[in-house]
Amino acid sequence: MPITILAPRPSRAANGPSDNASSSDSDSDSNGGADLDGDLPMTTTKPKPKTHPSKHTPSSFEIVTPGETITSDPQWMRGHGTYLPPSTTTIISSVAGTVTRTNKLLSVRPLRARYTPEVGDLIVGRIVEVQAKRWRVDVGSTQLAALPLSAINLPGGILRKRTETDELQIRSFFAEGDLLVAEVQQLFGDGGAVLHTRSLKYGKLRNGVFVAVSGVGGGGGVVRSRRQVWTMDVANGGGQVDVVLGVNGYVWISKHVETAAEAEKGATTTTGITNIEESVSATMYSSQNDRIEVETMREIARLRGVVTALVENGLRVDEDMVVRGYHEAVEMAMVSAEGSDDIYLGGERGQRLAAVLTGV
Amino acid sequence: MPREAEPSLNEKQFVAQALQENLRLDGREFDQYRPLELSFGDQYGVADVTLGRTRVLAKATAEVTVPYADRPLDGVFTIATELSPMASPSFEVNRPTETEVLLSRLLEKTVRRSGALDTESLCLVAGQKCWSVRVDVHVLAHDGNLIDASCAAVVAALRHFRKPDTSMDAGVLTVYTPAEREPVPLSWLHSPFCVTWSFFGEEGDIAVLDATWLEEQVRVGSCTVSLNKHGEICQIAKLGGTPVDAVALLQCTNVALARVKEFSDMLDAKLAEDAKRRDKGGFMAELRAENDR
Amino acid sequence: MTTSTGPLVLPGEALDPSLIPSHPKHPLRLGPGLRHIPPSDIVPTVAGQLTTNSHKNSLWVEANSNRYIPQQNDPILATLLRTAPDSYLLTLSPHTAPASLPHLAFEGATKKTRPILSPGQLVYARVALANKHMDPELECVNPATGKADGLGPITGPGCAFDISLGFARRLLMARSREEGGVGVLEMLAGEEPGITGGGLSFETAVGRNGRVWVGSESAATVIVVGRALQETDRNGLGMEGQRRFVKKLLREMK
Amino acid sequence: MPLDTSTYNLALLRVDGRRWNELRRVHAQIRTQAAADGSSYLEMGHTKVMCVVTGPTEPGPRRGGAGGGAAGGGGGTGGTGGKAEIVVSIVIAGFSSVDRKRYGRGDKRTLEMQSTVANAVAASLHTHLFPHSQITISLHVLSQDGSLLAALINAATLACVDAGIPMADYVAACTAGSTSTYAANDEGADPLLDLNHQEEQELPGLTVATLGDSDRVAVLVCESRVQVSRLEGMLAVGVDGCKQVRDILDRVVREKGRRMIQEGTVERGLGVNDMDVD
Amino acid sequence: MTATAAPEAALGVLPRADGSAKYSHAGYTVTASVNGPIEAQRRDELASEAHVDVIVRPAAGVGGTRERHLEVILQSSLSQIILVKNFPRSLIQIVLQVEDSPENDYVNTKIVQASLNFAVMPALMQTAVLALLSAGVPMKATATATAVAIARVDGAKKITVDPSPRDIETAQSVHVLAFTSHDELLLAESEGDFTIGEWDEVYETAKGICCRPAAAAKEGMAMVLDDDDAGGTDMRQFLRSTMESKVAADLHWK
Repeated sequence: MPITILAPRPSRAANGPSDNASSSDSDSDSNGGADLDGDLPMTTTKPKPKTHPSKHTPSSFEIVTPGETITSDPQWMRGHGTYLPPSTTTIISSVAGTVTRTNKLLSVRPLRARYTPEVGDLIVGRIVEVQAKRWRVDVGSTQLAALPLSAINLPGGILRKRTETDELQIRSFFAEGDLLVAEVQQLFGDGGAVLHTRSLKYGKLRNGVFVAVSGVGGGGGVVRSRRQVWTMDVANGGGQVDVVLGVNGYVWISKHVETAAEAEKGATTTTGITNIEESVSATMYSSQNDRIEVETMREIARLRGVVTALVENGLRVDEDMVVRGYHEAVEMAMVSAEGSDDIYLGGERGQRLAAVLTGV
Repeated sequence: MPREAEPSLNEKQFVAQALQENLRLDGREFDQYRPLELSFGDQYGVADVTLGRTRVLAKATAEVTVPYADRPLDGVFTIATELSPMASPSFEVNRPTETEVLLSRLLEKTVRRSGALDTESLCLVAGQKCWSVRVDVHVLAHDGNLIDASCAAVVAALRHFRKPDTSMDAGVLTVYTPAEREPVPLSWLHSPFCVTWSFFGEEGDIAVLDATWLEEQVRVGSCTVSLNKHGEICQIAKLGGTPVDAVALLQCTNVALARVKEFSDMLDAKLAEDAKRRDKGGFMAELRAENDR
Repeated sequence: MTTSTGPLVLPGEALDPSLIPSHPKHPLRLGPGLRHIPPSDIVPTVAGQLTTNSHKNSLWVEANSNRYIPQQNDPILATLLRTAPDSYLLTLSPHTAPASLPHLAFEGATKKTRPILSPGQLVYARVALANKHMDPELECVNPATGKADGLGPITGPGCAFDISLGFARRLLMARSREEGGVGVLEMLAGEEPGITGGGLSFETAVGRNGRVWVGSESAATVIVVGRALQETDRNGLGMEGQRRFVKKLLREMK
Repeated sequence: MPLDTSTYNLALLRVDGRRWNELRRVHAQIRTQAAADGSSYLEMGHTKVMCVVTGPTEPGPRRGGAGGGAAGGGGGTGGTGGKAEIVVSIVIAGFSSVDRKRYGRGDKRTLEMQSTVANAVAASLHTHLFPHSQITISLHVLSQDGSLLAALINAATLACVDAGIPMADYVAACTAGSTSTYAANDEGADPLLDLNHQEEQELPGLTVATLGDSDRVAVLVCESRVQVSRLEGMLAVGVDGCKQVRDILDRVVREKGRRMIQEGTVERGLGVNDMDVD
Repeated sequence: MTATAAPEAALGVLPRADGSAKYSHAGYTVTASVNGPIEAQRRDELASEAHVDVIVRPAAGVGGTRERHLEVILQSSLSQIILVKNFPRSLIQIVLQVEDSPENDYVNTKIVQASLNFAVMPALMQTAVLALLSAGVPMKATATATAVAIARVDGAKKITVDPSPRDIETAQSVHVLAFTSHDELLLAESEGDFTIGEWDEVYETAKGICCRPAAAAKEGMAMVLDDDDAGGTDMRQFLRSTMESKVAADLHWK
């Protein structure tokens, strides 16, 4: 029989500041908790009455867990993350998470779950399958999203009608493995999403790196906020860098190029809309990267490091955090030995970064 | 491979609804088996079990081999279950399906691990020679409840089986051919049988015995209980499925015990009958042996 | 009776010319179980009873089997497998390639208004196209009249039962009782004198693919009818046998 | 005479010093793999397993029917099925037991456990919410000391909770045994809770999994010969053990949730009894 | 049990298969199931004809090369008589389960690597044909098969039909021949050493058994032969009468 001797660990206070979601030392904590349970002599003659902490403490620090009754008051309606046992009015939680309330609708937001699409979400996705009239796109959801051929900007003008030739050369727009930024246009009954890229700020992605952070909630992640896409000036002569935070937890960081979107702004005054389209369509679906200077690459990498550090330390990922994080990172690099070339933000450095950010 | 055809929605709904009204498609009671028929082949150790439209053939055989190094005093005993496309085209040769794995595991636990066959008696020369007894289970037709039928077939085949007689004199082992000496039966300790319950309904509160294939496709869970007539549980398997109230499960076990007693009486009767039938045959065999010498 | 039954034939046997009907006007029509080897040989392909109809000048081999092979205009009872972009895919018999039923092949169906069917749904349809090189095509509407003629998705309480193809043919005969020798339905419906407790109310839909649908509000009725049909088919009950079995069933129902 | 029962009769203590109704130390964590959708690590005594859940996801163009039990009820008809298919794979490390046995892919016992775990969690998970998709549960056995199946089920449940897959309730499992041998019909025999390896070898026992703290049994596996009369006692103790295990698992999840809220990674929700105001 | 029993056959013994037959002769008992035409798997799908899949399963032990060999032989010869062109891209699956083979009382058989005796071939062939007929699979012709052994007993040549395992041990050569109902040689497999002359004799003997002109056929199949009679049962007559009873049962309602 395998023998392992576990050194007795002191059970520490539940909420140490450096006590992080995924850091190793947090183990001992839940360990301490469970240790107790394990060692209690449990009488099986009569089952111990189950006590939900929430019963005594109205504190909203508490979460509900699967099978827990939220309310049996018929005035409430059940939302996501809850269910009603057949022929009852008791609303029971089906996930572990926090209860939210909109009017009479009770739902439970899971601590972590895969991304659930909502109309209007800006997402970053990857083409996994090319079909006759549409693409199947991995958006980190429970199902593949669909991008109809009719929902993309075709070269030669948004308003142009889709033709058979387009269907035949569908791969020339997006092929398997291509990354794109798009918006959720509509949802099917079964939760499947339909995307569109019918705007010049959407479309194929080039000139950058892809980072996947887990979905909404748990262990940090991208949260829906007013700005998911921005362009920022980076330090050390890196020029400008675009950051796209897909709501689905897919992130894209790339060298900023004069995008059609900006061209469009000027367009209204100068040239007619149509020949912009021409200029657009030239580059729109190319999978060729432009030349990227070393400085830019380094700063892109640094930004990527910031995002992962945020996630590793269970912090939310939004514009504010990323930008602040980035500047901190630059500072940290300055003081470090290798100077600005030092872009490593893993492990202990990441934690320091996180500490600084949360400290503020 | 062509998947097993799913029953239509209409059928599923109807079966479920009918059960709610205490009705089964073939007009049986919930705890009623289809007519179980058992027949033995011309040779020893061949048992053919039909349960309604389900049909299983089991054949037992024996040969002399070397015992496993780690258990020199035991013989070898194996139960082989391979579902051929004969049962249903959705079964492929040597590509075990879940059904097949679970079936063979159940037989293994019910017959082998429960020590129904005294494997020590199969040992001839410790660590050198022993009998290897093998049962091949052939599912000829699959209309539900393979497990109970197969188990009955295996037990019947083994109890009907005769292995060649042997003798040890001066450390020399002689294995007599059937012509020289009448083969001898195995040393058999107890006869376990499987009884499979199928559960239906939201809460799995409807329990039904000996489900047909259609019923098996609609059921929400099942529980197989293996017992012998002395009231010893050899194995219980409720492998997931809709949760069923613990008390209900206990009742299922008690009903199962009654069924098992019926089965073993039936088997004993059949064996006696068959023995009578071949008494003459055995005598003939002796004669033939004489003539040929 | 213009149909006359000939001897048993086995695949590949030469037919006695005298058995082949010769009609002045009509061309000779070959039914199932026969093939024509040019120039003039007619050879059975299955074992069965050679049957001729001098009136229609037709000739076929009467036999029973279990595996349905789609024939044009056969009414069939199919199970919906899944939905394709512009048609439904249905199974006619287990382990065979699915048949397609266009979304528009329903009564009054248009791009906008087409019946939405879920997987597993039973559909009573007609074989519109059967060709050994293609998967069969079905329709739930009479292309001539645009009417459904009772075809379409099957709804309401009831169950489908498997029967042999031969029995399905007998049920589908215009006068199934006289020609097909199936009386259970009438008996159960109480149209047979001397059978008490009949008068059950139920409806049936017979598919050439060896499936029969029995619909009724009462589950008990459905089961009794279904058992009567299957018993008659599997144990080859004659009229008397059927009568006896039906009586037994009705007694059990009490 | 089984070593275990002999000592037991004297001091009413088991080989490892537990009383008849004591669980071994249960230690569990969730969110052990950052990259996974859901993950857990669970110890029941010296039995240690870890679990990673992927999904629900829609398998890509070429759907490889990965080895393992598909969810029961004739469900798991991938693609066409109206509900998620559950695929379980169990890897038993060679070093997990004393005899460094190699467990091949085709090992029937492992396959059986795979389908058992799959069907057990399928009974609780709301798979109908995820059409066309697949939930992959990978379990790794690091150390074996009895009650393996129970540990696997518990770990799988925790990982599914962590993955945020909706479920009716926890599926919690544990084992129960009896001090009587099958031959003896002694009424005096005591039931035992949570068997370790040694006890499993020597005594009749069974594995039970129940749904939440109801008395409804999802899994009941007995692989040893035992008198019918013993069953009731063992089942009762087992079911009760499951309730204790459920509480332990539940506490693990709550602990995690509370910390995450305090760290601000998750916005606070309403306390449960804020419901009743207004 | 003894190698001299008259052949016996039962059709439709497996309720759920499309066609099935149980056949016992010369101590061999074989059950066959036929399913098809059904959907073929991609890998063995033929564009223009049906793929005939034959699976031989020994009564005990795992099948080995001997079984695979038998399967190949049967597959090629059965594909000859089945109208495969009628069902392109489909599969006709024949599973042959050996239930009983004559035991040699003088040897204790090894089982784990079951190697089926060569002489089981006719039984397999015959069962397959019967099952195909009962499934109503269209065929060009029927077939009959038999086994013949040549032994040298003190110089004198001795031809044995349906040899027992004992005969085969002592025999010089063993031959399996099958003929279609058109008297064409469908299959000829030989083991052991023999002269052309001997083979011709074998051929004549076998043909005598398999293709006895219907006229010469003795009534009924009850006739029993004993070892010395080189004649053997008239297989074709046997086939016919078996089918007659089957068809009669199917069409009892007429």
